Amino acid sequence: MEITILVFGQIKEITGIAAWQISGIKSTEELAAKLVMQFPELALMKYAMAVNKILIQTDTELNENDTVALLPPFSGG
Amino acid sequence: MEITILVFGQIKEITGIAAWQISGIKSTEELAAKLVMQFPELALMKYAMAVNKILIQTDTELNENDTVALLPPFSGG
Amino acid sequence: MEKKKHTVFISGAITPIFIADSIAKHSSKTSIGGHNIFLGQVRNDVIDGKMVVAIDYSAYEEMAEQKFNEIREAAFAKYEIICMHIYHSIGIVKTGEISLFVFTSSAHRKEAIEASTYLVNRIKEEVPVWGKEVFEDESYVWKKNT
Amino acid sequence: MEKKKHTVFISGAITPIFIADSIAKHSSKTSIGGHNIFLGQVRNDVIDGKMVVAIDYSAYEEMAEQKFNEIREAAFAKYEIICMHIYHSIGIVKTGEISLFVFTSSAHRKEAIEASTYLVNRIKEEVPVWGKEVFEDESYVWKKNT
Repeated sequence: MEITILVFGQIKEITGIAAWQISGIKSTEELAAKLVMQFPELALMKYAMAVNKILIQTDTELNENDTVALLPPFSGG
Repeated sequence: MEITILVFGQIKEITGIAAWQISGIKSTEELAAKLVMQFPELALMKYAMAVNKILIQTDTELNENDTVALLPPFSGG
Repeated sequence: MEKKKHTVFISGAITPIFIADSIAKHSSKTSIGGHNIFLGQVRNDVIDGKMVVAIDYSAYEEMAEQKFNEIREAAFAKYEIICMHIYHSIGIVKTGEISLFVFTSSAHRKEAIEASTYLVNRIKEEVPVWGKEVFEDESYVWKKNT
Repeated sequence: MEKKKHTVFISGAITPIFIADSIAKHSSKTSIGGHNIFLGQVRNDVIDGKMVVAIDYSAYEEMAEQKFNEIREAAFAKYEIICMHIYHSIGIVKTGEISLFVFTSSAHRKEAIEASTYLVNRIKEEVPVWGKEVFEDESYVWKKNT
């Protein structure tokens, strides 16, 4: 099961890349835990997650081909 | 003692002229009474009065060279 | 704070280009973070079966300019605004054209928006301006603000 | 009610002429009585002694367009508005230039003004857009909305 990860703004500076695929992840909390191991600076970042362009508030199950985005606090306008 | 009378909007259609002088009038109520005798249609009109460009709420004494304006309801904007 | 007096009345409609020029003039005022613009446009209201084609505005101009100034000063005292401009048409403005332009600018958006609403409400209620709603057959009624 | 989708993002600053064109397009919509326009302008904020010279905007564009549309639909449902347009810059916008243009039109002024405030608040809070405040020496900080 493969999902796509997108990162934006300040988080992109931490990860170095904007988008990539990973597999074997079943939920957003599992993903967050995995990412913080890979990029320890993420632990200091405040961010929200969107699954398929919808913001999530709680741990969410991930399915094949889902797109998960890591979104730092918005500052448009 | 001479004062100037200015009229606007719908009231100007009743009086036929926009501005004139009269004398011997000591207060705004006296003026209103005199004008309604001269222009009976004024009795049907809702209007405010301004003395020297300041709206008045109550009967106001008039002095030499005062300007009294008769102002129908505003409809700017 | 820019407080210089300026003439409010403009002969005929206020054009989009005039509005663009006003906006462009503020690009040098780099402490501004938000502008609010209110535009009054002449509606094609139908009154007793006849459609409005224009409003013919007249005013007690000396008193109106004084009142506009008083309202501007009150808004500057009440809100943290950097710039404020008011323009109102005098004479004929056709339906679809603009007759009122209220422009407020502040560091943060809230103040510009609140000041704009305050100005528009006071202008409609307190400034001696009258609109004559003219129909296609050249008959007319005196406009009533609601 | 005009509800057609349109692209919100504009590359670089939103120009006064673009705003004038948008206003002019509404002269044929003669049921409109009031327009409200909110413009966000880039401020020369000083942060840790350095002055902002530009904001570089980026976005999660697909999600943002979807969110803009959701916000537009909610505003149409909540307020009696005739027209509504939102434009947001992407990329570099210098201080004094305009990065957000929110345009609402209604028969009577109250609705256009209220809808505008509603839109601007929701845009700032809910749309995935990020601004990087760039200083003269090309260093930067990530903007925080307050």
